[in-house]
Amino acid sequence: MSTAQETLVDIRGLEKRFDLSGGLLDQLRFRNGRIERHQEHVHAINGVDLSVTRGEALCVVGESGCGKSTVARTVMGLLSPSAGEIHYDGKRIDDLDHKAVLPYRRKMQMIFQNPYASLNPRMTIRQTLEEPIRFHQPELSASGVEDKVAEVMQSVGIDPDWGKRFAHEFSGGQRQRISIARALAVDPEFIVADEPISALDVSIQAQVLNLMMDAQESRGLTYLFITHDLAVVEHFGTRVAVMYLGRVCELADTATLFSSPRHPYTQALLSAIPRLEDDRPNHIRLHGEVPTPVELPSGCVFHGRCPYANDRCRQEIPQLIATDGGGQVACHAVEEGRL
Amino acid sequence: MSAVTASRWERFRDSYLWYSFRRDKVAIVSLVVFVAMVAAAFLAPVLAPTDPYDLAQIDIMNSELPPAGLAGSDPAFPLGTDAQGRDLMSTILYGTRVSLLIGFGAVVLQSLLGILFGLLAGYLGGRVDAILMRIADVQLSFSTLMVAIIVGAIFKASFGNLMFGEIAIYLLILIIGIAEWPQIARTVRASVLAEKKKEYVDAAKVMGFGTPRIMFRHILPNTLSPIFVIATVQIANAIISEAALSFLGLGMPETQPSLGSLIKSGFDYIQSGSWWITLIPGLVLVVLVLVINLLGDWLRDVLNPRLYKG
Amino acid sequence: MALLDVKDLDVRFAVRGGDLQALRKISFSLDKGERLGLVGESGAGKSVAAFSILNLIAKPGYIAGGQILFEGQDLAAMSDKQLRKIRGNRIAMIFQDPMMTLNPVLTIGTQMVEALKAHRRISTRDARAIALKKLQMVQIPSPDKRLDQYPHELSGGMRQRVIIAIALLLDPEIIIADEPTTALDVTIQAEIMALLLELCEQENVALMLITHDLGVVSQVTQRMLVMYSGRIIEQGPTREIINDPQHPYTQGLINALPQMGEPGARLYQIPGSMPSLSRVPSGCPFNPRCPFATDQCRTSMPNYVHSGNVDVACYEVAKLIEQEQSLQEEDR
Amino acid sequence: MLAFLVQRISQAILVMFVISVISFTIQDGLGDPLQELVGMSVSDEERDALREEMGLNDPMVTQYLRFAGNALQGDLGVSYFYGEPTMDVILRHLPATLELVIAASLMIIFLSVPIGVYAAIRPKAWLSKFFMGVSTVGISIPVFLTAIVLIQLFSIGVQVTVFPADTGWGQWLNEFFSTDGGMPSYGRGDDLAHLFGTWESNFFSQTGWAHILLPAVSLASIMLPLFIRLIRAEMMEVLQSDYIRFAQAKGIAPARINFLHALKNTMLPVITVGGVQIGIMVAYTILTETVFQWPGVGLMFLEAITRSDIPLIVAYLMVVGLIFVITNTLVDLIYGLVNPTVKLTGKKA
Repeated sequence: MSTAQETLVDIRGLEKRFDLSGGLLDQLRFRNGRIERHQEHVHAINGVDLSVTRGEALCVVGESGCGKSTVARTVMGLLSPSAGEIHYDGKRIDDLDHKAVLPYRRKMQMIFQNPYASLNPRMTIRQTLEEPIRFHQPELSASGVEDKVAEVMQSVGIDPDWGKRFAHEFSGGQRQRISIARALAVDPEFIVADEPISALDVSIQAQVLNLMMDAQESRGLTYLFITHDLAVVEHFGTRVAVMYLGRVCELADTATLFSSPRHPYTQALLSAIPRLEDDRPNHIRLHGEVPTPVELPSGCVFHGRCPYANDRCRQEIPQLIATDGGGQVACHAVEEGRL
Repeated sequence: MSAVTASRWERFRDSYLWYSFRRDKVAIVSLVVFVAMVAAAFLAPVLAPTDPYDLAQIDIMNSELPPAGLAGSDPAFPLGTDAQGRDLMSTILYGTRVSLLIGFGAVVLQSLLGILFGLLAGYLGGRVDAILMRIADVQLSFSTLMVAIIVGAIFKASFGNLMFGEIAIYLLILIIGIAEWPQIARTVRASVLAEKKKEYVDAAKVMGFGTPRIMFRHILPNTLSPIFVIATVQIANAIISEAALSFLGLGMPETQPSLGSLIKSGFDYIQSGSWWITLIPGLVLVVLVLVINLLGDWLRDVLNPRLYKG
Repeated sequence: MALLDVKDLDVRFAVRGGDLQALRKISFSLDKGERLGLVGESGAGKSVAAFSILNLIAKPGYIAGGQILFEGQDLAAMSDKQLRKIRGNRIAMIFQDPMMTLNPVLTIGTQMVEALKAHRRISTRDARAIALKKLQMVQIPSPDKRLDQYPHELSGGMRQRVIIAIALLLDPEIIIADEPTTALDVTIQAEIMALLLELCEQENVALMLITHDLGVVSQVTQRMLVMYSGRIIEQGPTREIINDPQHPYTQGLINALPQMGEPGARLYQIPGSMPSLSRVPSGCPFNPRCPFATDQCRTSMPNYVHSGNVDVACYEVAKLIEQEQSLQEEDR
Repeated sequence: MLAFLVQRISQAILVMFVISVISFTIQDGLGDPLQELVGMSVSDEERDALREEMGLNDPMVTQYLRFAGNALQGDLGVSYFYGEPTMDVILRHLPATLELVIAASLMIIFLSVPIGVYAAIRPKAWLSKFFMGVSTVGISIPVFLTAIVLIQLFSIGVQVTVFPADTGWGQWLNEFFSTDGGMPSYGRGDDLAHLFGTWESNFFSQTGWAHILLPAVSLASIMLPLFIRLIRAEMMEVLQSDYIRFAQAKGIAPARINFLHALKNTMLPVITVGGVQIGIMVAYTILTETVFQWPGVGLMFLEAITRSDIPLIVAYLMVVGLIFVITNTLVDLIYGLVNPTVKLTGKKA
């Protein structure tokens, strides 16, 4: 990759475990005539390295439980990492205290999945939008705040006169616009979007995607876009990272990934998109189910469902290696030239 | 400013709450009865024919007179008199006032405790939650009544009968408030847990807002409907608890009777045929509690919050 | 005669301040072994249509008019007792969320055997044998173990397989599947859809597939109908509609798909959103969002016109067809 | 299973520890054992000597440990009033209370399930509305008032004379609304049969039945409406669920859907809530027993309070605490056995 591209967000060796085992007493198990202590963790993320370049839209795709939302929430500081670091514009931010992190709260914002839950139902739209502006720009006068609110509302296509209304008076698509307006209100440069359109109807999805692309163009935004919908990624993303069970298995430019996917999981995922063109689904059938992230398989996490798995895959964890197309893939079969 | 208030009024007029209230005859009747009883109770000094606290107005010769319409009744005492010769109507009016004061007071106290502890336990989780909820569990498994009886017994033993009688209203508010806060705390905690998962809370965190601001400005307003419903029902429960304590002799003294202590003092004379001394205050108590419960039911149906079960 | 013939079906919801029309005079038919897709956004009435066929609409919904002819018998006019003989036996259903569809406190075996016993005089042993066979058909690993398991012991994909097996238990003529893969992951979705398609073909079962996913409809069904605000606005052979949609809404829906747009460019977007049932505008319900809307569209609901094999309810399309016809006549 | 047991037992120990601390504080703060033992006639020196001898000058922790150690051996002190070990007093009174609770529980179980289910299946039927109305009124009547009304009606009797007695219908109405009374309104009746240990019972004789009827009805009256409302609410929620609709789509008969599919799911939360409520009923026995002079632990406790019999109060608290802990554990155990989705690991489902 060329060095002219500036890295804005850098995720290094990120891991996140959730403790399932509860208190000490819950951990006790009776096994083989002995009492043992048994701890259970959900391994949501297991060593993820990703860097987001300024101005791009990096998409993270994967099925439920692959850890993509956990990555988003960890980057935003809603969860603290079990291991690894998060850097923003060259500075480490995951270990900052509440006060020191405040400047970054303005620069990094988030858009959520569920438009019905992401707005406070007891606040008017104006209150929802005013609060962050007042909080982050206390120097602004009352009329300054009002102008700012009107400006962001207009920029997302909501009539500023509707500010007195409550969230439940709007449709899902409008609420998602308001949610975007709230994120834009503090003039961020980086936005994490966690499945922002998957709760919306098809015709509304296009509206919101267009709005996000317009905002990116006019404000020079950088996106980390989390989704399970590959069709959206193909349209929206600059680069794509495919995740499976808490690991990145392939990372490439969007065009490259869609034209020549390398990882067997990416191939299966791409073939599973129902296309308008074909009459018949001719997707690659994966056998078996996604293993639970509680007891991770040894070696490559995908080996249980992979048609190309051999003994090495069952034992050794594959690392990301560079491919000819400029992307990266974590697969022994690709490395060995078997695939 | 008037434009805002007008729109608030319009908002209320068009609201589902008002709409369903107008259509619900039971709710309307309950509210009318409740308001009438509250008004009568607090206007007791004006409305009551005699002042039951004033010993000079009581004549022991008038004791155990039956209510109007029965043989041996005296028109001066429409509801009859009790064993000390006090006018039953006056004592009931004053007694209702005492019961209502304790009911409201106890609910204010337990709401303050319950909302604070419920918010803390639900939002902070972890150890705070474990400790507060364990206390609540133990208290609830003992039942609020038992806790109130125990606390009442302790207070009575440590203050002595005379002292206890003088400040009984405040002590009863304290006792019932302490005994029943877990009901509200659990409800608040359950709805805080539900709200906490919603994305508007994440949005507030991402904005960098501090914990108190998120707890009180964002989450608390969204837990108000279940609090409102349970607080209404809790007024009824507090009035019953007070009556039960008074009935057991751990509540209001007979010189300053509540509905419960009226029932208790009348119970001693029921075998001698003077049923009215106990049953008429009993009826007033039941009507009062019933209309509050009916209003609570109506509120629950309209606001439809997920209440904590148990 | 079609296997299932729905004529002028009206479904309403009794709510405060009067009835809401959830379905307004919808008509369609389903032939033996045919696969029909119902497409629409949420609130369009496609699930209501699916559930009304077996009269299973949740209260306060009710069938207010029209006929549902199944082999000539009107299901809408049947008593609950008569309908029970059809439900699960001749017409089976598959629900959206496999995590909620199976009773959590009963074993898979119990839930399969009871369905067989409700419709056939059969011993438990024989019923279990049939259940086992069907579980094998849906390719569940170690099916014999599953009969004695509880639903929570299976993953979502496995549960949906069990539900498909239950749907197939009594060899029905029709399976109505309400968004059967929406709650599942992408790769599992594809597997379940392929399985359902394969089994319907193999057993010659007619499939009525309710979905919001145009891709799935285009891959699985032979005919489709597009619903908007409780009306069918376009119906016909799937391929023809997907390749050449006539109604402006269908066009918008297809063009708004990210896979139809140039990567990185703006997508085609339909302005506004579908009105809620209480605020459906007069005339054509799509008129406030339609680029071709005229005064006529705002006052009266268009009738169906035939464009090739496709029926469309749109004045604009009708006008275009007329123009074409008059051009052809001029040519002559 | 092991984790469940370990967790349950440790929780029980914790609860008992808290209760014992509270009890100990009450004993220490309220009662002066010396005052009770020796009265006023003893000199200060002798007092101090006794104090030392009895260990009252020891640190609190030592005193508590002694208290807890004795409690573990079933020694909770000697009642001031009865002058005998408190455990003996409690064990003598406990059977009467248990009989009352059992009788009331049976009434609740056999009435609440059919009524609650009926009200859920036919919410619009007039009978359902009647039951729900009655239960709303029911929860609004304090248990002691129910008891008093029952006594007035069935023990003392009511002579209604408001209708004109000189007309046939008036007389008939007067008689219709009048009751004879005559039911026993206090105590358990004489001639208790000896069952075992300290358990003396009248549970199996006609006089015993006559005596327990009114107290049990009034005790049940407080819980019955709660149970009816709970069962109805749970059942109505279950009836809304997808799996019920799926069962309908399979063509299953309504009876099987209601009584197998729905009822089984309804009873799960009812068991948890209901079990706890039956434990709570012990508290309400204080009121019922007071009204009916039922010689159980509730009445004994109230008398102990008026007599400031601190050791008996403390012993009662400890015993009732133990009863609550045991019922809660049993309820959890039953819940775990009935609900297939709960493995008894101690974790909440």
